[in-house]
Amino acid sequence: MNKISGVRRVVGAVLIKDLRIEVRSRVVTNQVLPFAGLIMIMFAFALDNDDVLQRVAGGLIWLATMFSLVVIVQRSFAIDTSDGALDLLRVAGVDLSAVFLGKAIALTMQLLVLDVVLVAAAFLLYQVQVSAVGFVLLVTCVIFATTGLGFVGTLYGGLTAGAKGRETLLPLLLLPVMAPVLIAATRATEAAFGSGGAVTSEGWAWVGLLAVFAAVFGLGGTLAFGPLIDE
Amino acid sequence: MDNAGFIVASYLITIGGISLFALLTLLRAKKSARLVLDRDKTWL
Amino acid sequence: MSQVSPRLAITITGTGTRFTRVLGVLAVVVMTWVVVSGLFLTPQDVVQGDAVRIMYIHVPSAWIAYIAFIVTAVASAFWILSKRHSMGFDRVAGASGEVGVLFVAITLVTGSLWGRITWGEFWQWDPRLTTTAFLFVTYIGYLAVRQLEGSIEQRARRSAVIALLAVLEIPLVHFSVVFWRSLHQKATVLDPNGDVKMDGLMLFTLFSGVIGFTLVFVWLVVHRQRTMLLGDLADQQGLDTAILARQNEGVSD
Amino acid sequence: MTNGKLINGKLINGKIVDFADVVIVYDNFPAIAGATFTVASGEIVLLQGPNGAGKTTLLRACAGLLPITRGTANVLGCDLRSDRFAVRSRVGLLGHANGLYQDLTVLENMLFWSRLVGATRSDIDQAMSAIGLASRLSQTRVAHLSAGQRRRCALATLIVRRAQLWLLDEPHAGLDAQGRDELDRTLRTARDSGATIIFASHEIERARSLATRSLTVAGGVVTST
Repeated sequence: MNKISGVRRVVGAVLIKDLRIEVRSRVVTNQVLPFAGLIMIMFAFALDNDDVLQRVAGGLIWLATMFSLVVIVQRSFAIDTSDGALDLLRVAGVDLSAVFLGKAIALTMQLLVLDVVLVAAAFLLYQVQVSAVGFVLLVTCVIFATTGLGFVGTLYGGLTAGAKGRETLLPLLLLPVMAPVLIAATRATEAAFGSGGAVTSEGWAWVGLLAVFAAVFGLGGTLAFGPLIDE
Repeated sequence: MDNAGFIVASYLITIGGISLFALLTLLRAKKSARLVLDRDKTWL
Repeated sequence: MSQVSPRLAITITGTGTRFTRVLGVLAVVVMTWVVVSGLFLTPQDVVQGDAVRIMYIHVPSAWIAYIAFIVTAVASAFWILSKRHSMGFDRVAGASGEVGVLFVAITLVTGSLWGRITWGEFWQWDPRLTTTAFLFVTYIGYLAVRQLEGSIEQRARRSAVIALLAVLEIPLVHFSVVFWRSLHQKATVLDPNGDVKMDGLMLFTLFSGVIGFTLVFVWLVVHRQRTMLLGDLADQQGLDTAILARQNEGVSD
Repeated sequence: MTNGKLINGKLINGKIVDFADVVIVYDNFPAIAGATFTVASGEIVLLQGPNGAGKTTLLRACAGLLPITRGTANVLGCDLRSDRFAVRSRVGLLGHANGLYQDLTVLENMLFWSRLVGATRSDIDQAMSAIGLASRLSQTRVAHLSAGQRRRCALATLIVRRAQLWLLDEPHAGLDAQGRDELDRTLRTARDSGATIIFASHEIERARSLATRSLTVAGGVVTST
């Protein structure tokens, strides 16, 4: 009982700390969002065809999310390592699983904001359309996908935090691991948009896969984060 | 043999890759073995 | 303890033993047979023609690649679960991971050469190929994690966790890729491993390939694992001198 | 684990830190090359020595942050070789870095660290006044503080923790004369209420007057006791 309330306290403290710092520093809103938006616009230049853009909109949203994720994760751990706070977290003897959960939830919430903007950009720039059922599918897909990405990003971000060559090591480790999310979230989003004649009902199976992914890495991360970041 | 080029190339790459790995491992072993006492080499 | 100074007691002996020499000779003999039989003795396949000859090395190398990653995962699990955290498990995991990456690379190269002959293309987004490619990248990441700075124990802990996560990841990747392809486009191409009617010699050669590659795998892992131990020990040998040098820093000040 | 039993938070054999021939290797460099020393309960021990002598590594090792390569190390009755994690919640470490979040205010930082260890708001107020951190600063972001104010803030987070063993790396650095007086007073108070203190300092004069004993560290070895 005592342990659970202790864990909840640490999760809450870390979550509030991370979110408050993000709100204050506005790095996500002032830098990552424009970066993600820029990716969407650049794709429009590169593909240069409205029909193609409508078809691939789902994939572009998730590619932009994942590239931004790498940036946000690195930033999230730079906050903790820049003034030695991560060391003090270890010495404080707090449960590192709770730190993992707190940071992962904070990361997921930032990704949710990012995805709302990216989906809006897809509506504006790529002229995609969505039905009411499709909208429900889309929202569910975004929630599960960002949760999975939040877990996996926090886990690998912790591993590479403070390591030499982390700027290149993090994407090397993270991008292949995120492949199932890219495939599943893209298909589900396409089903929601009805891109290329995809049917909405096809999307739900993909959401199931996203849920499995989030569960696997939520559990794996909770267990593995402590051993991974400790010296 | 049809497509002899592709077939022979695949055999060469396989044998070559394995041999290269084996060679590098042995060379590295020789180098470190100079520095280590025989009694530490548990397999001897 | 003998009176001989440590320096004199060193004789240059590598990682070979009688066991590995026998293993090595056996591996060379079997592999030579596989090459000769695969290239010259076995008949053409009715459908695939001479292209089927790549199968004798492609299929065993894919098989060994998967075995290697299973060995890595099992050894990593043993490292985590064992009370003493014996470093032997970590070295076997690392050695097997390296050899596995080598064999996945071979699998991908021979597979795409075979694909070039049967499909006319080096690459198809077929589930099995795609999963194998992800396997390749994932384990390159695993090897990169082993290179991170830190103590031997830290290396073992980090890489064991990553190896186990990778094992969880493989079915997820495979399932999503299979599901992706089955929904969108059916692979209409010739399956390189299917459509082969095997006669006795072909089957025997394929079987020899599996045996030969397994022998090669064991030989490589044993040697690589011992080389890692030598490397760690050599670092420790340097450590004694380094400790003395470090202590003398204080004296000179 | 049997090396010292805790009764009312104190070790009965009195040895808070017991290092014997400790070697600590990081990236093949022996930062600590065979250190032997003990610290008894209630001592204030000064570690002195040139830069790069190994003082910081020694303090971090006592906090259970570094794996011990050789030798035996015991802190607060915990064997660091078999389990260096158990000791962590009972020591307080102040390193070169302050461990503060630049974009949070002083109070938010304090609340974050105290929430982690389950301290209360009144603990925070007490700690801030003990170290002379003006309460008007509590709404100021750490990024806008001077180096000395940051140091005080970091010390305040440490006081809140009520650690049994305090490990301080250059605690005087960046503080003005008044701040140093307040720090010394705080450390003496902490000692009087049962804490043991090990600190590294270049301010030899001041440090000697504070310390009950001093150790010299050089070349990764504790050379004089």
